[in-house]
Amino acid sequence: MTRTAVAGVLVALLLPTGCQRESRRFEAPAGAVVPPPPVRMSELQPTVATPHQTIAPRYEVNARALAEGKRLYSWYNCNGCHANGGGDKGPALMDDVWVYGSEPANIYATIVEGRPNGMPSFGGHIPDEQVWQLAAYVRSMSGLVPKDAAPSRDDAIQAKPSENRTPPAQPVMAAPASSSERSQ
Amino acid sequence: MTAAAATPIAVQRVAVDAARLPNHAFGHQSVMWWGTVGIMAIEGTAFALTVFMYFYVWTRVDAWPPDALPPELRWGTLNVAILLASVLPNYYTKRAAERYDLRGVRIGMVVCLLFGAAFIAVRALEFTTLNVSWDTNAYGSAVYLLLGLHTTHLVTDVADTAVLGTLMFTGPLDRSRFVDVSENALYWNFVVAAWLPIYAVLYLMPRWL
Amino acid sequence: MSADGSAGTLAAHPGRDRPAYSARERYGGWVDEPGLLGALATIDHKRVGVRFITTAFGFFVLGGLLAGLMRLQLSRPDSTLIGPDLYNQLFTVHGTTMMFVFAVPIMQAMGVYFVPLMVGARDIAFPRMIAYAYWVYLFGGAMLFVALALNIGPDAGWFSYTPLAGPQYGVGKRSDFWAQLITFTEVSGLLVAVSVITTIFKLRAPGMTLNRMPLFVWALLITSFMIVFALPSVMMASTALILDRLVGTHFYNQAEGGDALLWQHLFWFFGHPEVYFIFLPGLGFVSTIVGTFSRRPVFGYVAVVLSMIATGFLSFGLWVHHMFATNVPELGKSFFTAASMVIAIPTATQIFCWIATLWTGRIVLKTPLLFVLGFFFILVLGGLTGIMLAAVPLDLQIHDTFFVVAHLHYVLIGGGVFPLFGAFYYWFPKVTGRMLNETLGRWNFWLFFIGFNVAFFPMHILGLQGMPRRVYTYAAESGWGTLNLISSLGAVLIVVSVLLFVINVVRSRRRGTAAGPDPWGASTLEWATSSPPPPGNFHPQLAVNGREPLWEPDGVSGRVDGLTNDPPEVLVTTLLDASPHHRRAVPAPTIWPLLAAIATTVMFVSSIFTPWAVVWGSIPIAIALIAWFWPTREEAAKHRKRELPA
Amino acid sequence: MTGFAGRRGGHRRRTTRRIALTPVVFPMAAIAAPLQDALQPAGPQAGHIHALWLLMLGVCALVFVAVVAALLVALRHAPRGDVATAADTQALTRDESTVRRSVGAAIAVSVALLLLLFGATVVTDRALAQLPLTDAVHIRLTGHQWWWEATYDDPEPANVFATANELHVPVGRPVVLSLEASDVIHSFWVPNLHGKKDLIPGRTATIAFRADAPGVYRGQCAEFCGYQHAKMALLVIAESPQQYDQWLARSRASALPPPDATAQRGQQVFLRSTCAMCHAVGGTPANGKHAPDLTHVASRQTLAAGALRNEPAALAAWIIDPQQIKPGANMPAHALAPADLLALVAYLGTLQ
Repeated sequence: MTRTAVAGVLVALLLPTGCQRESRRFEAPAGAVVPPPPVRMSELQPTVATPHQTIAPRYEVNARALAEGKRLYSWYNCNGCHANGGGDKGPALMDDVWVYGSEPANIYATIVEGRPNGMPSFGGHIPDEQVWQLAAYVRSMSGLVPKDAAPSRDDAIQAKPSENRTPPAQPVMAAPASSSERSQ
Repeated sequence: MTAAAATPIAVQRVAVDAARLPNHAFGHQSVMWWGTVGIMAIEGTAFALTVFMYFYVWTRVDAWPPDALPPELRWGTLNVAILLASVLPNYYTKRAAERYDLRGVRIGMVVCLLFGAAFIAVRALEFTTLNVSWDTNAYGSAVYLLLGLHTTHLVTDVADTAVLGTLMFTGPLDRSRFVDVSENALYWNFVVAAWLPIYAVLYLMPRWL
Repeated sequence: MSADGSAGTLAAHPGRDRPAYSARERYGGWVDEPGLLGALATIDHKRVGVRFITTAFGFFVLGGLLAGLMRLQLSRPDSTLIGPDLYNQLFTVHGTTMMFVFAVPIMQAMGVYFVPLMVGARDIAFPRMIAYAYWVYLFGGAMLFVALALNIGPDAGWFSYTPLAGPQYGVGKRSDFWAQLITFTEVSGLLVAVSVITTIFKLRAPGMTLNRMPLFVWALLITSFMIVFALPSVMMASTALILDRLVGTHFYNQAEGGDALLWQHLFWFFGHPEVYFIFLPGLGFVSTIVGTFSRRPVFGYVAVVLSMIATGFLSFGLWVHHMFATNVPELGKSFFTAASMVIAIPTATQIFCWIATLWTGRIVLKTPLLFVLGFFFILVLGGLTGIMLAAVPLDLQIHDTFFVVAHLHYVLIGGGVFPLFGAFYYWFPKVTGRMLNETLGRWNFWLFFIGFNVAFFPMHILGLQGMPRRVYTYAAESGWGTLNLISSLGAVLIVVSVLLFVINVVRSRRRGTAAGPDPWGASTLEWATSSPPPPGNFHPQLAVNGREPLWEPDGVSGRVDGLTNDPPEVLVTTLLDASPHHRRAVPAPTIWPLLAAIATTVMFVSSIFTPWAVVWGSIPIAIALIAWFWPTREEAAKHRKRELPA
Repeated sequence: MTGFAGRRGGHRRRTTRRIALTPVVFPMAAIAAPLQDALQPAGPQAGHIHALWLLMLGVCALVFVAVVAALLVALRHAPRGDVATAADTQALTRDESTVRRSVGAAIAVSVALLLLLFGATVVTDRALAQLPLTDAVHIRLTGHQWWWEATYDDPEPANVFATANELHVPVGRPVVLSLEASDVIHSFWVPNLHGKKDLIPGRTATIAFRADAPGVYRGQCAEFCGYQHAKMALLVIAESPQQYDQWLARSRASALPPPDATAQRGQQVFLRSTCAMCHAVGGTPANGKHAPDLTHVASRQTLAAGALRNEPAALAAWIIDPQQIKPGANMPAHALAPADLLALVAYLGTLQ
């Protein structure tokens, strides 16, 4: 009797967060079923139509998507230029400054199309699903995703407080900074 | 008669007449004492294990303390002094309680409370002079866990003293409440006794190891 | 007598259509208010105990159903019925439930109900604490299954090894829920342990010296001491884990001076004794049942007691045998091998003593004894495979395989659950006043016994054939299909058998034959009061003069006068020889333990999401505890009335 | 590995649905299922343990039978009573010396047997520690979620090479594995050759064994390591020294350039799609370090850490959607056009 009551209350409390945060989506994204165009044989990168915003939130609130994004961030060597978010050859990602927009779709476009001053285009090299995961993770670096879904610290040398402890930094738009300014 | 019926085997012979016995007792004869000692055993084990974790980390790194200065001595040492001093009013309170000396208990508990408050204040300063943060490395984590654990006991016992002290002023009272006072004093001795080894680990080990 | 029996029933089950005043008159302050509020406020160790036992059994059924799902998935190779994500949650929650939420709590719950009765006390020590412990336990267990229902079920195994359960690889909040569940069960288990120890040391009936205590009471005493010293270990471990995950400490981060093995040491330093928290009370049940059903005192009382104490000590010296596959120094290994083998001796001693008891006794072959005989068969087998696992080289082959799954179920179900079912059949009449049905009982036993062996024996072979634990599927060409199918079929039998038991309980509670105070002609004090016992247990309390009070001619030396029911008073006796020392008034029923438990639950669950919950969450707890502690004027007045003139 | 027939069929159906692969008939392989059984030792280490097992089994069976027999005799011997039977309270005072003696004897026997078993354990431990390690093969084995990376050490840096999920070892020569983990704890276990050894992040463990009989021995991760703990297998292929040396030579060489147009396109697909982000192929720009080295993938018996047999349809199915086969694995699904997929599979097929 009491147990069911308590269970009820807890369900009510957790239902909104629980499922979305915890779901693990292993199955292939819808794209895989429809045969896509052949792999490009040139480095020229056509502008991709920015997919509509609604996909993004699905990744923002999902712990596994964010964790995957974090893994890929190093696997795909994003830290080669952006370091652990502090920035190096590439701009910092953990601050509030956004050159090409802070919306997931902007980040998606940046990764897929590439940007001047050295950001290569990963279109075709990184599957859509993973680009979205990366975009979500990049936002978590400046605290723009729910704390309860954001990644905790890695089992590695401590570089900076983990994403789930990063205070949100209100995005501000800024002009591209020259690499010299950046490296300070 | 009706009562006797609840125990099917009818017993005529009276083995014990409890009416002649007191309705409370001090020290290890009292049930409260065993409760307090039980809790002390549990928390003592917890302290011991945390110290074990501290030294386990020590075996894993070459320099000690790893990339950090040892905690600064002043506040921690001051706290040793305060705690040792607090043993006296604490002892006085215990004795007063066992004499049912309400006035003595009131004075004693107020003094103990002041000591507790002072200790908590200094403890707050202690946290600022550890020279390490819980997320610096495993050493920092162990230091914070150890100090945090002891602080928790400190705060709970001071709160406990405050409540009991208030009761001593407002009532309602009966003599068995003096047993609670004496057990509360016992628990404070445990908090003191626990602090000395923890102080040695936190403040002296980083300098000796 | 029957009137008192029914009065007891009335107090134990409120809302029956009987006038409450009759009970009030007889038992004064021992009686709860009628109705829901009275039920929520009760601190009667019998009502709380029954709740405790029922709840734990409910979790046993839930955990068993999860196991059923796992057997369903494994019954054929390459099964895609259940994916890895769900399967990992299933076996984690199954293990966590059975170890933390069923086995240990139900053993303690049996203690909460029966220890005061068996030592002839009118109440348990710290009854309000017991009520609080129950509520915390209930909410904690409920939280685990709510989490599972919300797909937040822990999925890193009941042992929750880091780094898999750590901040980087334990994605989401699943392991945090696991860590907090541990904290819940900690709090509950430790409080019950302290209360049981105090009851046994200070509330025994006059004349019940230590060497006259029933063997079950000894078992609970030793278990409670082990709990006091072992549980803090997993408490610190899980606290460090949730700190790593939530605020970025580095206890288990090898890159910052931490170590994954630190977790394993802390966990198994608790985890191995835990097996004996489950096993020792089981031995207590066996001693009780063997004695009663062979119509003689258990042979070798002292040997049995010393064996249990030895087991208690040794169980702290063999945790590393769970870690032989990690690099532990060779010398250490042979020490832990020796310890793990030596611990077989005390158990063997007890088994020989029981066989001797049966041999020289007059056997009454009722269901409780049947379950004990089943215990012999299964536990001995499990113990022997335990010796195999203690040998480092052999352990390297069978560790973490289905061989271990078989072994641990033989030990825990054989050593814990079979005696427990025996105890259910044995004490059901005491708790309800009615007998369980004997025919159903025999079906219950044989189905369980056969089903168990069919389900778990093949796992030994599977393990040797190379099937690791915790796999959600296996390939057809591994050749493990047939044995797995057989095992799954055995599981079906177990389910049926447990179902029969539930039916038996439900039918017998209402329509079972009336038991009377002592249906088995047993010797211990709980049978000296009516079934079910009235509020306050004994009116009057009895003084004893022997180890088997109800068997020996002058086993009961007389009665205790001068204890009032209003305020309800218990007699406090001395530690060793239980001579009367003073009276103690027990507190009145109150709703505050429940409210404190709710506040505690809010804090624990919130702290999964924000560390600050520990700060603001403790304020309502403090308020509840103060209200709980603060005496009322009438209470104080009553106490003053009972004081001796200074 | 005939058991894979049904599963292969499954893949064929899926792939035909996905991409217009004309069903191909594969010859049933004549390889026997690899051994994974602690009871069939194929080397000294597993042999010693097996001997200990037989002793333990014997002694324990004996004890079990004795105890159960004693119990049954007791049940037959003792008279029946009922709950009304007066309890035999004299037993509290009576001197039951016969019973005490027999119980004492039983305990003494148990102690003796335990000492025997303990002795046997120590002896076996010694024997395991004394495996001669002269001219041992040294391999670094790293556990990843959920595959095995093997690096064959060699004094000559150019000769060091990496492979995955498949160890080749020479029969009769000792093998020393140094074990590490890159993420969570795994455990190396090839029952026919030796017991387990854990791979723990931040620590290095070693295990030494020897295969005395040629054959394919299957091992499986034995410490729960996450979603695909069940499908993290590796094969140890024990072969004659000559075969082993040939294999070494083949493995040290980098991949040959693609022989035909299809394979060339396949290589382009490999380099320009996601593959090259994680996988390495010796002799090409692809040098990803996060996934199995594919330089000689075609020469391996299995794919995806033993989850699949290594043949084109299975490979195609794996590339298109690994999550169907190993849900939770780190390899993403790849939306490839049919032609690209065929080319890619063909190219990987040339990496002998």
